[in-house]
Amino acid sequence: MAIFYQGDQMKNKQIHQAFMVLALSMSFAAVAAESAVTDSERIEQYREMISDGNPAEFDEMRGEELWKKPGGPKMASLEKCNLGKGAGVVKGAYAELPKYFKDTRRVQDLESRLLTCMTTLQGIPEEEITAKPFASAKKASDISSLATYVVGQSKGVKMKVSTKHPKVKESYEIGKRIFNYRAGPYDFGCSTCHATSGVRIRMQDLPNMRSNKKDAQIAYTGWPAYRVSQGLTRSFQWRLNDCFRQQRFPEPKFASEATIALTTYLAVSANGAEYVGPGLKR
Amino acid sequence: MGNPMKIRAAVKEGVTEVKILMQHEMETGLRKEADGTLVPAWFITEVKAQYQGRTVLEAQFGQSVSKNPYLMFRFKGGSAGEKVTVSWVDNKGDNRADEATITG
Amino acid sequence: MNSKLIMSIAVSASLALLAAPAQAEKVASGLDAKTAMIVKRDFLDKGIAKATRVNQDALQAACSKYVDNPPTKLKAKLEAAETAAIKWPADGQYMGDWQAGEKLAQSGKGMTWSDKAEDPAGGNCYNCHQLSGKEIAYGTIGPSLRNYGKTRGTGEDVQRYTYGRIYNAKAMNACANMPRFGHMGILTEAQIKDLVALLLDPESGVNK
Amino acid sequence: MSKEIDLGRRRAITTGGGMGLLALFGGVSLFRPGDALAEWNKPAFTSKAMDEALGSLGATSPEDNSVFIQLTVPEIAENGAVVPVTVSSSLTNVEQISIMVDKNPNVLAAVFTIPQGTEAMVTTRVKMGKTANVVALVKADGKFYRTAKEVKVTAGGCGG
Repeated sequence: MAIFYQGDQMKNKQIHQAFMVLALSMSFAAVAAESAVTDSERIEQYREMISDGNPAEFDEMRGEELWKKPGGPKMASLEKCNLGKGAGVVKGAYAELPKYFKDTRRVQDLESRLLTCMTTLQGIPEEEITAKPFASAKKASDISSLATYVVGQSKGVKMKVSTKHPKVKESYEIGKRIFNYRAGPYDFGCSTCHATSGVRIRMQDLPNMRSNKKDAQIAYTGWPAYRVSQGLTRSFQWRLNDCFRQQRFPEPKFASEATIALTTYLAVSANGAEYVGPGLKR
Repeated sequence: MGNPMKIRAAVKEGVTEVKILMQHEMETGLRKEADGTLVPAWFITEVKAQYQGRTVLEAQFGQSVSKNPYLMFRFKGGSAGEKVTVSWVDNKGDNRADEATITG
Repeated sequence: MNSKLIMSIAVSASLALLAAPAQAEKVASGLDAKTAMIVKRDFLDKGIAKATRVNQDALQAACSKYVDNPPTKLKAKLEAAETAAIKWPADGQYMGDWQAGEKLAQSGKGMTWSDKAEDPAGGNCYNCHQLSGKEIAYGTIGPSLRNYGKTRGTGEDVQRYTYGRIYNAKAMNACANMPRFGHMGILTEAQIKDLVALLLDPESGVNK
Repeated sequence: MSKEIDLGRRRAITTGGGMGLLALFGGVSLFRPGDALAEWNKPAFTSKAMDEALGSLGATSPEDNSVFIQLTVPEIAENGAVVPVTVSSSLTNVEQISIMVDKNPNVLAAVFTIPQGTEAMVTTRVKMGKTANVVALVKADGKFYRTAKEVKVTAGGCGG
């Protein structure tokens, strides 16, 4: 259940490690150096090597086009969509989501808000979007590409999700409970893999998102991400969906209150960190 | 026509570094669908990069190059504002050409 | 300041002290109930993963509520119930084929909504444990089981303990991360025996 | 460019048809008939074994040399779908750099022609079906040199 892999953005550590490796292998203690490099460090080295040239950029391009192009039965673009910073404001919007929206009277994450805009502004029936909300090898997903575009516009912006609104506070509290909710044939919860520091599943380091602020920040700000194993850019709703699949849970409804609450919990845990996505993952 | 590429070209101390990311499935022809049918081979076979009408890199690809191919190389010369052009053809005869402006 | 006023301040202060935790508890249990309602509503059938899977048994509910740290008494009670439910092999044999066990240990498949009912479930062992020295891609969520048999011996008591531990890890530790492979019907008796052999057989990669 | 190659290119265009269409739609193509690359080396790219691939590249017995060829690959790849490979060489007059994976169904991954003025260095990414050796083949002054490094391809995630 390797759900969130630790970031690709640990450059300083990388350089330090690379230097160590170099220094050690040049020394007479070359044999000892062999074991000084751990497999986790080798994986970090691999991630560093692929960090340049992220195909997620293509999904950002696709999403931007979709955002600006008139579409749906109403032949409207999404340029009037309010993502929480006013109609049409995309820059920095993702860093403040989830948020409470007065018009829908609920807390919404990015994808549920895009769903609102696509249905209200463009007139696309909700079921048409939610029937297949995730990209597949055969077919791209508009809502997913739109999300990739929007998150890219928060690159370099510090995460600041406010819990001042009581509804957001409540969403956070419910999300925390869902994180710890153990069920299904394997008794798994998110916490099974993501509540201990310094452990890994197979070769992948697992971030502790319950009590390690840095882990939570790195994990959250690296999504959405292009997954090289799938050759697709994956949204945050997809990330949660696939977590639950591997937890042997039934499927969470797309953009449901449960997934938004969990997102709120994780997003708040990442507050203060610079958003660096869309990322590039295994 | 194929999907657009992302090309970045930057000159430093008289050497231009070019990074190219292409959008292509790069199907090996060995992968099977869930129902067992073979997905036909579909991959970029040739890539060419040019600067001022001069070829600065030529590549031939086989099926083993990763999906959304990435290339990085360096050539002597180039100055900010000039263009680098990259094009590819695949085994189905489809192709694509894009250009990028060299940055300083 | 008269004594009456002092008194009333003291009373209200102590009331507040009493009321605060009670109030917090009420809010918390309200949130617990709301969470349960949301989870039951928002998770839907998909493939073999039916919506009813979110319904918790007593152990899952307790581990969730107490964030994997239930009160000592409750923990002991839960462990006793799990222990009592272990179905031991009727033939009294605990060891199977270690090579079949290695294959099971490698597989992380089974019981997700993208698996079919007839797809065999794997043991998921390498996801969390180091086992054979040959496999470098092992997880560390659970302890290393390298040389498990070599260090513990292969006596019947060890065999039985190991079988029980795989059958139901919660019998020893109520909120352990490890699934209850036998108890929940993830693996068959024969498969658990293969895993016992993987851990104990001197020829197994675990002990080489 | 020889006439023969030119003809081969034209044949490909007539049979493929794709490029003709492209011209109609105004696509900018650098692959004009008179300006073709060396023809795609089909025998080399369909080789199932290392020796066969080397033969097709005209490199039957390359000299093993890890001093003049630098091959940078990760020791462990988290996923075989993307394995970064950088090959560079300190040899003079490097004309060609090739990348091979000895256990892939088609061993040859890519062949780069390095013109004068381009550094003898390329980075790309290849697919690997399993743990195998990545081989770098460099042609300089008409002579072939090679070096290899093993990349371990691991099982990633929970494998579900």
